Amino acid sequence: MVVDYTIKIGGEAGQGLQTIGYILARVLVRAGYHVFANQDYESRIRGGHNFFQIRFSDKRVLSASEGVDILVALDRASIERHRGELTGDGMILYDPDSLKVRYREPFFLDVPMQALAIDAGGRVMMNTVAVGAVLGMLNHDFGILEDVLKETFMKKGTEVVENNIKAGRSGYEYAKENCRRCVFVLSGGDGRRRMLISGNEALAIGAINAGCRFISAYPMTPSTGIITYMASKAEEFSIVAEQAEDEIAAINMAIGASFAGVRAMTATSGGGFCLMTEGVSLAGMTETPIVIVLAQRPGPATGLPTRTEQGELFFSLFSGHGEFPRAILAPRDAEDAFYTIQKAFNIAEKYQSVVFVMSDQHLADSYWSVDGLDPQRIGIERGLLQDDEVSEGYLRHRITETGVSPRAIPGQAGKAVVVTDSDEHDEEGHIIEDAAMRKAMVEKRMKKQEGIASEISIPALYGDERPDILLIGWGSTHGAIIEAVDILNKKGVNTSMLHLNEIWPLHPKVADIIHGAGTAYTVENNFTGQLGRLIRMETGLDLKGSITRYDGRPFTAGEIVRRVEDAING
Amino acid sequence: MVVDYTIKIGGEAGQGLQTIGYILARVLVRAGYHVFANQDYESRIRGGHNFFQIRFSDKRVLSASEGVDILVALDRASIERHRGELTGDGMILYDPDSLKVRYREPFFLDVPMQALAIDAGGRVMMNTVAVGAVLGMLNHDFGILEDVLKETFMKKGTEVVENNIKAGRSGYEYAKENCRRCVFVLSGGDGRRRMLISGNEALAIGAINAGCRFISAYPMTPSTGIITYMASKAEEFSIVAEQAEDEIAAINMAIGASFAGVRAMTATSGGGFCLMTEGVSLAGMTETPIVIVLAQRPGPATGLPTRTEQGELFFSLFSGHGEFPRAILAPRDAEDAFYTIQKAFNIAEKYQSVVFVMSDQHLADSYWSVDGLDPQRIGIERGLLQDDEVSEGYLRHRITETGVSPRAIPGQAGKAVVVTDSDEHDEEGHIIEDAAMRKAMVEKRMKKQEGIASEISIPALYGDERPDILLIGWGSTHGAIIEAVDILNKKGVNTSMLHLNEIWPLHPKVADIIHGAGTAYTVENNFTGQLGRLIRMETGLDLKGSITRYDGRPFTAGEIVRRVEDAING
Amino acid sequence: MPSMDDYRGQEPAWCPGCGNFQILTAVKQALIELGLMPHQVLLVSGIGQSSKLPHYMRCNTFNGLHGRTLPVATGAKLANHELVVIAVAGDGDCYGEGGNHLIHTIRRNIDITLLVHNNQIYGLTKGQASPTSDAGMVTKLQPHGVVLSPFNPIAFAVSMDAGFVARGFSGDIPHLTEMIKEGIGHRGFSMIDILQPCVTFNKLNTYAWYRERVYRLSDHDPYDRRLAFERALEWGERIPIGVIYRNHRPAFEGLVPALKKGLLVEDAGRPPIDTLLNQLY
Amino acid sequence: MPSMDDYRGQEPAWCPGCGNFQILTAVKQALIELGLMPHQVLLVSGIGQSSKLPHYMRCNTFNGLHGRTLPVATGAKLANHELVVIAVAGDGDCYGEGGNHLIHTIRRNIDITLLVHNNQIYGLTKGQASPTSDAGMVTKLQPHGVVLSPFNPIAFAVSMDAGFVARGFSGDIPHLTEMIKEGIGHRGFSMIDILQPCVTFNKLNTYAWYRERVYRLSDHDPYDRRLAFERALEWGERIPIGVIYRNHRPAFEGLVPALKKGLLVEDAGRPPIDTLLNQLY
Ligand SMILES: Cc1ncc(C[n+]2csc(CCOP(=O)(O)OP(=O)(O)O)c2C)c(N)n1
Ligand SMILES: Cc1ncc(C[n+]2csc(CCOP(=O)(O)OP(=O)(O)O)c2C)c(N)n1
Ligand code: SF4
Ligand code: SF4
Ligand SMILES: [Mg+2]
Ligand SMILES: [Mg+2]
Repeated sequence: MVVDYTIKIGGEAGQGLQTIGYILARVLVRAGYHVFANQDYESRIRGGHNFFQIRFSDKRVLSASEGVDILVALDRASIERHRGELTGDGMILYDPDSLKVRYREPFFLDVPMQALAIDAGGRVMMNTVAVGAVLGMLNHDFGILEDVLKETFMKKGTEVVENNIKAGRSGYEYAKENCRRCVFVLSGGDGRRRMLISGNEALAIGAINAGCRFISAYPMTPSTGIITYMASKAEEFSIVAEQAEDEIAAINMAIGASFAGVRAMTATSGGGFCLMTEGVSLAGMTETPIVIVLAQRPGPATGLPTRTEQGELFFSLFSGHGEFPRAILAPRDAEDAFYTIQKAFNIAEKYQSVVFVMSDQHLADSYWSVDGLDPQRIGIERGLLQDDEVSEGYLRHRITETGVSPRAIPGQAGKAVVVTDSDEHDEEGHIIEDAAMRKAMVEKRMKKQEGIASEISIPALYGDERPDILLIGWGSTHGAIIEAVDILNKKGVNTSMLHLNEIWPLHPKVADIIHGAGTAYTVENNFTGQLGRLIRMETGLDLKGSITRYDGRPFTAGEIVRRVEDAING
Repeated sequence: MVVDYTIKIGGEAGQGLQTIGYILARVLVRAGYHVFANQDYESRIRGGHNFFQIRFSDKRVLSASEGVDILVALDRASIERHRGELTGDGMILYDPDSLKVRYREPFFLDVPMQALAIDAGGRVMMNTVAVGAVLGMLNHDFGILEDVLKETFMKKGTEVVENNIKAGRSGYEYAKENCRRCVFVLSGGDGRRRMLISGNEALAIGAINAGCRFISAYPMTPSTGIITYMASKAEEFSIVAEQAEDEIAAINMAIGASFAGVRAMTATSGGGFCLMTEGVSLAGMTETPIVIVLAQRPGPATGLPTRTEQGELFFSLFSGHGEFPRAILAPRDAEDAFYTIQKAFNIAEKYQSVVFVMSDQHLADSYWSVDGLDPQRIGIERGLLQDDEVSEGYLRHRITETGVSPRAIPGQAGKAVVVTDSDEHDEEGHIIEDAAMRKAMVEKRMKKQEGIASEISIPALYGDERPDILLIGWGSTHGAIIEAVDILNKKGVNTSMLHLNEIWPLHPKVADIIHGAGTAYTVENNFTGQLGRLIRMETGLDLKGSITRYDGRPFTAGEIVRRVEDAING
Repeated sequence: MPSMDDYRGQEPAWCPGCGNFQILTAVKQALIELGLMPHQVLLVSGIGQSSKLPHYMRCNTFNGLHGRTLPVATGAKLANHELVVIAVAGDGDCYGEGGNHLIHTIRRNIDITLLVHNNQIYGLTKGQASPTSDAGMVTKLQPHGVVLSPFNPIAFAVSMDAGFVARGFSGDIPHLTEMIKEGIGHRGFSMIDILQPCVTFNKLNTYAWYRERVYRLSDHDPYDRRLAFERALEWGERIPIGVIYRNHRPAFEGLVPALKKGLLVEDAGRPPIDTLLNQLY
Repeated sequence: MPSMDDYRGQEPAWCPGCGNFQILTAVKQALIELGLMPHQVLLVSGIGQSSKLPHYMRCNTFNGLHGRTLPVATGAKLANHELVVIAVAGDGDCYGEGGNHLIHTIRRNIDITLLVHNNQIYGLTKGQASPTSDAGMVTKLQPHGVVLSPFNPIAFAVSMDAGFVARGFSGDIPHLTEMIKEGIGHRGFSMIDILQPCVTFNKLNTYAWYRERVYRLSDHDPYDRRLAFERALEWGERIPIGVIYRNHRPAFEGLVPALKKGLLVEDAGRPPIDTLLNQLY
């Protein structure tokens, strides 16, 4: 039998769900399982209702399941909201004392977490008790938790470590002893060593690996984790991670840094991105490379700041006034994010253009177990002139066949004088008014779109080449769609997935694949089915429709399956 | 014979071309002619090369012609640049003394404008001499100029008026006497009384007529004329015309004013509009009516600030993060602008949405003669609750079948408490987190798109319903396209024009008309053929191509004709 | 007379113990003491913990974008200058993202009362440095400590010749209530910077930290700009609260020609534009 | 030694007589006197008449967006802190559209020299009021006269504790050259507000108007902040030029940990990220 369990930790903001969840997920990864974990939280710091959900299995898991096997309820609301999600053998773990209520149904496991924590040295360790208890319920080995607790609390001194281990063990033992209905069967995983990584971590580490030395950003959920991570490594890797006064400053600083010669990026979400659009256009005109992570969340306006949506594909595509080339990449998960952002830097510098990396809250905040990341897979292609190629009469915007002008940086080789202008300019970079030069410069810039297009990989087709049903997705819905495809095929519906993690310029192969399919739908976390419209805009192909979700929550595979079945039957 | 002459005044910035041109255009309108005048100027205050070009005729003229009948050259550069445009009987008027050069060719008319001006009272009146001379060359009646000069200089006192009349007359007489090659034949026009109006004036006056009481904007060519006009009428019409500190403030002020109950607008160009996009999204979320005039100019970035382009159709359509309804209107000329902006206010308020009025430098700065404007044609539909409909438990975002919530304003009827939020909210306007309400609110907002669609007029088809060639345009290219259609038909090419002055939501009739046509092209002042792509996105229809121009200059009918012929033949 | 009941709103989502609760109380109290009914008042806020305040009472509310509190408030006030318009913002909102609007709203001197919940931190986004964070403060995003000099809103406002510049402390509700009442009473723009402990993220500027330092101003002549500047620079051992600077520059509403005939919002219907059209013939 | 020839640029498109010509001369002169070669200098400008200046000389140039001069300059300086970075902006550009960046660049105290061509008007867009336009000035867009109070950049900068705050006058080239040299020499952010007649649109603040009022500061201790504030408020009958305020707050570049090992732009190639990856297992 395949192990495939889901643990959901529910409670209020401020109760430390993130810590419990993260520790538990790490333990399970270390134990050799594949893990996928996602987070659901409100835009508040204390109170409300949040959860952290971990799915682990001995086969690859890429999205959240709908059933919960163990619900760790840190408040009553979690029980009321989520008891309906319990699987047949599912259990709810809670502390009757701290919740001031006692449930009688057999699928509740009462653990005096508070009392055990106090015994171990303090109430703060309730969460560690909970983690221990979950492992006890699973009848899992305790040793790994001990290691993880050591690593987690090392900085706080040995006493804290000891106490936490004590707390964890008491929860572990209590649960193991008392959970007679716990019938979870573990396999021990496949024993492979894996890492656990979130989308934001992957983007940040990928950027560092790409040699990015400059990030300026203004805090905005769900993008903040990127600059925060890079700031934490600023000294070690000589990275400037500057919190700008606003998003306008953020992008303009990054452009300034890039112009002066370093790989530079910014990260934001939709509202902040609005303020960057003039900078996007500036980068387009001055041909300054820049990577923008656009971490989407439900809009319009402030919307649901801590939730997920894919509402800004068209906005990124057409953002900024005037016309100029760009690339739009959309990593499917953390692993892909690590590589994609490196490619983004290469495209940005080779074509001296804006490159978008589309993220969203689901990608940013979710964790995936990953076999490993190869720091060498994507080379660094900076597209800069060598010092001995720099001449006195350097022309920053020289018109070439590819549209790409040789790029020097200010002062390079002790002589480069580099001039650029947000006004239309001549090859040297000076402001002009005449029609002929204007026309030549527009054509030069737009020409680069062809080069960018040549960088786009053939889109990934999962499943038959000529399926009855083709599900087309982009970005972070990848995991849910791929699992839906597996389920549908098992149910006898011949289904494939076409997934775009590099969206723009649209690869011509997309049309071919659609042509080969029976019925095609896009699956998108938005209302208007933006990818479907984009495909029609580029290819004239009219898809059957879009399976959309726009309540701020990510898709599950189960939902996609039901929606496809409904579509087929109705 | 039909009168159809073009007068071009060329010179440096600061030489007063605008004044000469405007006075001359007014005289010709008063004389009973149809007039179209356009301006070409650089982004500088003194020097460089500018021109003002007037076409007048006894039939309707809607765009600039390529041939020049009288070139008034205020500097040598104007002669060198434009002598090639002279028609067979064309003449160049110049002052050998001030240009310090004497041309020998017979088509030059030397007028000692400076000397005549000094005689009449001062060098400053050289321009008036020039206007008089042009009328002399045309063998036109002098009386109307006298009137126009009176009106123009009235405020400066009778002496100035007298001197200008004297100057004008001396130029008039000198030219009449000395231009023996002048063979211009006038008809006296059709004697109808017409007004001369620019796009910016029409937008401003239209807004005033719509009851707009608030405009906040930040100066930006070519939109500045709108707020400037409204500021000049601020006291008379009780309009707040506030120069904001930046475009972000501009749109947020307008939203605040609209929320508090007045019709409010802003106007800007692409770069400034970038900074407004978050506000656009805010208006979408809070369902606050707002009219935005987006006066396009060539981008990206600062681009060519004083020139024309239609590069922001997609940007306006997808601007702002998240998904929400909007309307995009694009007046074809000044007359249309007057009515269109009034309709914009109605749509904005009826559907509590963002409405774009797309302008560009060509529309903003050009002048058209217009038979008259009917201030009553477009009613005012505010879509506000009556005082007696306001209740205590007022719900600003009540979910209704049409998606439109009854709108009250703060404090209305001495009781309304109006709440709205840029976060996702409940019907009352308070911040929420739950999925069901989110979903309902997205659907409510998007529902309004249907209502907006019902307001869009059937697009204008000019010519046969089933033409061989269909030219599709939007906005300010209308005049050049319509004249091209006439020429093509005269040449035996069966051509029609489909012109969209209300672009979004796209009217379904567009597809029908395209289906009926042989070959369809869009004609657009941009590089990527945005309308063509928009049509494909909405209808799946693949047009033959786009006739584009992107050097910052407007189309002429002649150019469109040549491009169509090339397309047919090649 | 309005009562606390009239102003009852939604359940606050703030952390227990947060200084925002005290500010909420003071705002309600001030409005009640001024005899204002909820429909006469418009609260405009941005985005941040502070900016949720209007939801937790009952009155006209425009909860807009992060940083854009003042322009929305300005537009609304111009449209209906009988409304009592209060702008509620955080230190990030108003001194960071929205700094430019503060400069120019002070120049405009429009009759709006601005309350800045200055917790010296970004609360809602979980604890990054704000413009007023003390130098050296360590946060997740500033792991080496803040190196920018803190923004001094009071000195800034005095240098801008703002009409009413005060500092309050959420821990002193009666005094804060007075400040708010005086601010609303002031004709023209009034700015009240309110020291507000963020118990979750700001472990430096705590209640205790403020309590040790904060003192009520007395014997201070707020009309003396140089003296006010002196006071404004006082930050460290002792921190004054109270009205630090005042003047009576004419308010914007009185200077805008369009408002002479009455409220903009009193719809006069379609205006006669014949004169405008006639000028074009 | 560099010469005027090294710095020769495009033909200026300014109006004859414009104060910008004088500023251009002073900038070139200052760079030459400091012995700087064009490739060592980066001029960052925004949009406006003033912002065309870099085209009219020869050096590294980033002519960016209206209002965004300082952030671009900041990014470039951080990337390569050996470059001499000068930001050139108009009063509209820097005190209007870009006001927020000025606040925070002063807080950052990064080693950039800011030249504000303060002509008290929007030149390039043909004469609207700027933040520094005198009250009452009539323009096409302000037909009833400016009613906002003028922004006082000097008082503002002093209140912000900027490290180097000076005023120059384009009509006094030798003095202005000195100011620019001192500003460039100052370690940290230096701001020079330059009175610059716009002969086309500003008929109020003309050469004569300035000449009557402007006087060179002497006997002034720029290190005394209160005194500096006094001086900063002097505007009307007499207008001081010179260094009004100074301090020696540490410059940003010295405080940013990433810059300790050298220039960012000195590409170290791909960094070893094994430690980062290992932390995730
Ligand atoms: C344009 C934009 N940028 C960033 C954010 C994210 N954001 C929300 S609140 C906030 C800062 C909150 O700090 P502050 O204004 O001091 O308010 P507090 O929560 O401390 O009361 C930020 C950066 C946003 N909503 N919009
Ligand atoms: C975002 C944006 N808004 C507006 C403009 C239009 N614009 C160009 S220059 C300028 C103001 C010029 O005034 P100032 O900065 O004082 O420079 P000056 O021309 O007086 O030197 C404006 C508003 C623009 N280019 N970009
Ligand atoms: S995070 Fe801070 S400011 Fe926000 S509610 Fe909690 S204590 Fe208050
Ligand atoms: S408009 Fe004014 S600032 Fe611009 S170049 Fe002319 S004189 Fe100088
Ligand atoms: Mg704060
Ligand atoms: Mg200026």
